[in-house]
Amino acid sequence: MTLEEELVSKLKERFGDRILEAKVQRARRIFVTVDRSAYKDVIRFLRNDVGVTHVSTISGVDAIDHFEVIPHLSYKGIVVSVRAIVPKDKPEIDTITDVIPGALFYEKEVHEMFGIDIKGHPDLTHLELPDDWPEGLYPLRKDVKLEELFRRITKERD
Amino acid sequence: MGLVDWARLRSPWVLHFNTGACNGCDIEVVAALTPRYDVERFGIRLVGSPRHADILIVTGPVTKQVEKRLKRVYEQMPEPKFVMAVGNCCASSGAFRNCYNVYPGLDNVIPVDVYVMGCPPKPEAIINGVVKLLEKLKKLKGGAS
Amino acid sequence: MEGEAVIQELIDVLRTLLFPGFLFFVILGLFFEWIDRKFYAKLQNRVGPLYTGPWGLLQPLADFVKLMAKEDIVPEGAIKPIFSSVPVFALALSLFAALFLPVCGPQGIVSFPGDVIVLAVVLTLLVILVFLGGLSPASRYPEVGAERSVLQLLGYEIPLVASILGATAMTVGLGGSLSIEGIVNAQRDWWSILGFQALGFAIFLLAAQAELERVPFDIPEAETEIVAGWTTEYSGKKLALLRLARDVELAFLCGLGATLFLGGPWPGPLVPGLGGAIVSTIIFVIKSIVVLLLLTVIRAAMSRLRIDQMVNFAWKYLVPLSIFQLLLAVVVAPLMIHLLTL
Amino acid sequence: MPIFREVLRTAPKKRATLLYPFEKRDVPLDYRGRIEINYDLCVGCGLCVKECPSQALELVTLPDGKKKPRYYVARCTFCAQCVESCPRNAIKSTQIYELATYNRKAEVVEPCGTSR
Amino acid sequence: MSNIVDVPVGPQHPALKEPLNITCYVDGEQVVGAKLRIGYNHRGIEKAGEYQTFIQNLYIAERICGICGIVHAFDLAQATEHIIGKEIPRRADYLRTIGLELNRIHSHLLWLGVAAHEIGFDTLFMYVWRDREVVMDVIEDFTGNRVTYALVTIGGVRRDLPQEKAEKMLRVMDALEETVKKYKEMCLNEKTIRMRCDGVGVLRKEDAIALCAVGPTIRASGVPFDIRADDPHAAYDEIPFKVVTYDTCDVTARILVRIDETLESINIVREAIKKMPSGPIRARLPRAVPVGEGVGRTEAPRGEVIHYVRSNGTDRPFRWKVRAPTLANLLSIPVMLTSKGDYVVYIADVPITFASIDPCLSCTDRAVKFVDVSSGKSWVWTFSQIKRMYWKDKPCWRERP
Ligand code: SF4
Ligand code: SF4
Ligand code: SF4
Ligand code: SF4
Ligand code: SF4
Ligand code: SF4
Ligand code: SF4
Ligand code: SF4
Repeated sequence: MTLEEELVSKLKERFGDRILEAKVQRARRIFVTVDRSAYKDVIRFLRNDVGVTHVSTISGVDAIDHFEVIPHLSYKGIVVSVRAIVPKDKPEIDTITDVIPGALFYEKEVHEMFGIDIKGHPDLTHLELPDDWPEGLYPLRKDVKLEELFRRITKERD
Repeated sequence: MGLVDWARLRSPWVLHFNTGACNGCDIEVVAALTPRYDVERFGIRLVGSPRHADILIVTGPVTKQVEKRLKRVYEQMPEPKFVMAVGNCCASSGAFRNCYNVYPGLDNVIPVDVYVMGCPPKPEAIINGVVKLLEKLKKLKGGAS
Repeated sequence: MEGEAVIQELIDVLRTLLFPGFLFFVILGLFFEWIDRKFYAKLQNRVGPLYTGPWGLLQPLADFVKLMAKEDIVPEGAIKPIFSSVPVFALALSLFAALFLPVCGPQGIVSFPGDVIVLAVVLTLLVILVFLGGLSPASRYPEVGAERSVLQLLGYEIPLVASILGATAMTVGLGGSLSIEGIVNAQRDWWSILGFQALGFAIFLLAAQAELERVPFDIPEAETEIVAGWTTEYSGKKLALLRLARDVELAFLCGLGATLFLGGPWPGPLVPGLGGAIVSTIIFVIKSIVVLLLLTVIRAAMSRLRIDQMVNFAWKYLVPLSIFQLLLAVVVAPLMIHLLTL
Repeated sequence: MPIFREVLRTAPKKRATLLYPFEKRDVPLDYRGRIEINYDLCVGCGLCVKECPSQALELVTLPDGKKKPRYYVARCTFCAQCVESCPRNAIKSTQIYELATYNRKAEVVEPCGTSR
Repeated sequence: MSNIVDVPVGPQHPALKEPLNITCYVDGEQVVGAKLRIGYNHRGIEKAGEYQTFIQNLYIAERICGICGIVHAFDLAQATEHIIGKEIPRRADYLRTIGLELNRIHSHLLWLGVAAHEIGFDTLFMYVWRDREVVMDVIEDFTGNRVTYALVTIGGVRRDLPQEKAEKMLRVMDALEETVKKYKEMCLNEKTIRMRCDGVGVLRKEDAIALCAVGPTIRASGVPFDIRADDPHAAYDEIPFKVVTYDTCDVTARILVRIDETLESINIVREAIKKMPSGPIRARLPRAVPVGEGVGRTEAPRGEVIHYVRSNGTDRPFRWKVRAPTLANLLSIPVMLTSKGDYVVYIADVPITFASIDPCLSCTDRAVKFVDVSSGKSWVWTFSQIKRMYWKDKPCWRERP
């Protein structure tokens, strides 16, 4: 059994149904989908019991009918992408900064770009957007169209 | 040509301002100062204070956040002053046309005298741009006097 | 009788204004800036100014003229009288200092016993001007630059004066007076630098570099740190005058080095006798250029010190060394000479 | 102080400087400079327009009804993607890199061959 | 003079960088904590990416940054190829490797020069940049431009490396090796450099790991974390190379890691040219990418770059996420700037520490905000004022403890 498969089976064994989907895409790439409630436990398990220390980044995705928050963890060269499903009507998720401190900036980014509330995050100010950015405008949401951003942020184009 | 015009053409001091460039043009501007190209030959000096500068070299698409500071630097420069836009993203936002946080060209913010096209332009092309700017200056003077 | 006095007066005025006075030193200053830039570029494998006049010779002039013609902005909130007068005073002071140099004979235009002391005072005054110039625009970078120059002054002032006095002491030891003329004439057949003054010369070079605020002591102007230091807010004419003052000061300090340690206009140990005015001038300028080139090498081969490191260095090494060499010059050298001549 | 040695060693060396406007280095033959469109070969398929990353090409309809790309030099990123995209090899990269202009809006190549 | 000064415009300089704000918490002359604010260079590339085709995105990716541009283009291509699920020709892998390593060489040399300029050592800056020009020539010869390579495309590379160009490249590498060795010698023996870098900006191993530092920053803390070795992409699985680590964890270590890596890169380029198989350089892949997602990782000169791409079956990405290495390293800055036990950070160490991670957003706005922890007062200083402050508090004739 390869290292990748071993990791997947470990996760399945530990979390059972709370892992919605787990697949090895190719060498050194694993995608795991978890329920929002299990998200932090999975990260904690990976950190404490498997020995994952490095989070490369956290991708937020607006998948039209829900949001996804995907931390990409790195373990012995394997990228483990843990996908948490976040419903649109209640966009919030637990922070993982207390488990992996390196996630600080990435969670901020998810917050400002998608408007997902990160519960327990120590400092949810803007990371990249300017301070006078319009309240409630989350540029990477799919319902925010590029034309609207142009109109609101910079002047007409030639 | 008067003494002053002669001096002006031979002592262009430049100030470099990055308005959100990808660094590509910046390293080429810096490279133009280093031994291979050595723009000091033309009397060009890179200065740090807007008060000492004759030419403002701007690189990068103008991002929303930088607009105010750019205007302030421009206002601080003493007359006569010139602006040179280096790189196509400075001229017209180039590859960043679809980015919401940039202006479509430097001339939306401050007047521009010469554009150096390229992405990034070679240091030679930047020198060429300076030469063009000086030519423009010469003509301006010729017309006036 | 009457007529002769008038003519003498006229000659003196001309000497002061044209040669070897103000005009000469302004031109020399611009010329030295060119040498400095060219040689600096050479050391960096570049060419430096090239197209302004032959080999870029007129580059400093072009810079000067251009700045003179540029808009002159007085920043808001500046203390105007001080801000505007500093450049004029700086230029006047450095030109005044230059009058003391023995360019075309063993005597400067101004010469009297004790003039060496006056020179040391003038050098300090120049730094005070920098301080005023930096404080007056009420802007942050110049302020920092100004404070730094004074801090720096604390470090190099003593070595500078000590090295000047060391050179003077030789003459006193030989029965001369405390004047430049005395120092120059004492080196008639033996340059100071070849004797006990080699150390003094080295100290003088470093201190001069600091006085001129050049690498490694360009802390008050550190471009990557505080834009252009105390000159940040100056533009147009005022900047032109400031830069010219700097150039004259550069020429003056190089000339001073040549005077104190390289025998001024004296042709050298092997060729006794003083040439005419023209020959003397040429010899003097060549010697100054040698000093200038040494200063440029220092500038090229060092990195900027931090202000604390600079002051540290000055107090730990420069000051003790300069006092040591002063002792050497005052006590040991005359003793030796005395013994030798016995 | 190794740098002292280095500095003194450099002094007598020949300059590393290229006296640019008077001396020029050869540009590699396949340099990606300004592009050149051969409108005789172009069939107006629009592929180049579709894949240009900076909208430097725009399809216009000529009076005779044919479609051809118009080229805005000041928007181009000189990536030569269009050279690759064109099925008729109508576009070439040139070695031209000295592209300074006073008016960016004038730097447009019109399909009829004239510049605006 | 009042303590509160407004934020300055900052030196408009050969500012190779994007701006940033640091807030330092000080107690007397010691820094006891720091906070960062970035984002003045935000352009909104990720959003634009969703409106452009994959091919177009390759070029905008390259322009996320001109210094390690090819890395971003390569990474996007790699992630996309993972979605498509087809292997690309081996020769393309080797050509990509050469491109990536040339990029690393030029970037590290560039940094060395800028660092020298930073401490007022303009001559060294001039020398380094002069010698860097030959690398730029090689790159231009190979890719058609000095800075933006436009080399990588989805499915392979766009240009081949003919024999004579490869030979020229090898000659340049040999000459460069000598030069870089000389610079290493110089940095090790130049007293002023050592004075300002030894024991400064320490990032302990545990902290580096916890804060997910990447690249030379974490390797200078003794952790052999290098994507090229851990997660081999391009042709790194077939080319032997050493992962350079130093364990003094300070600024000197970061300088040495970069210089040694440059030497290592020179070897990789040679090796890659030698081992490169013949064959096609690209596979024709469909323009419309099938539904799926992919993660690409690459070791850029400054550390790990990661791209996440999601496709919904069209020729435009549904989501494209980029993380550049500097963002990962910024988090370590507050730790390096926090005194702890024996390790004392002086205010004067702030600038050099900051420069040591090779931030691409350093100098344009180099103001630091200070908050006094005991009184709660806050004010802003430039880096230069810090140095002055440092002097005031420490009489010059006393050595630093
Ligand atoms: S013109 Fe091109 S290389 Fe220059 S800054 Fe813009 S994107 Fe970068
Ligand atoms: S070279 Fe690139 S940017 Fe220029 S027109 Fe062609 S595809 Fe567009
Ligand atoms: S791709 Fe070629 S044939 Fe098609 S429009 Fe462009 S230039 Fe013409
Ligand atoms: S054969 Fe070539 S030119 Fe003709 S339609 Fe097909 S791709 Fe276009
Ligand atoms: S200039 Fe050329 S492209 Fe424009 S309308 Fe006339 S024919 Fe058409
Ligand atoms: S950090 Fe220093 S070297 Fe870099 S651009 Fe700013 S001032 Fe220049
Ligand atoms: S990469 Fe990130 S920081 Fe850069 S422009 Fe895109 S969203 Fe902004
Ligand atoms: S880390 Fe620096 S060099 Fe790399 S992409 Fe970002 S800004 Fe560019």
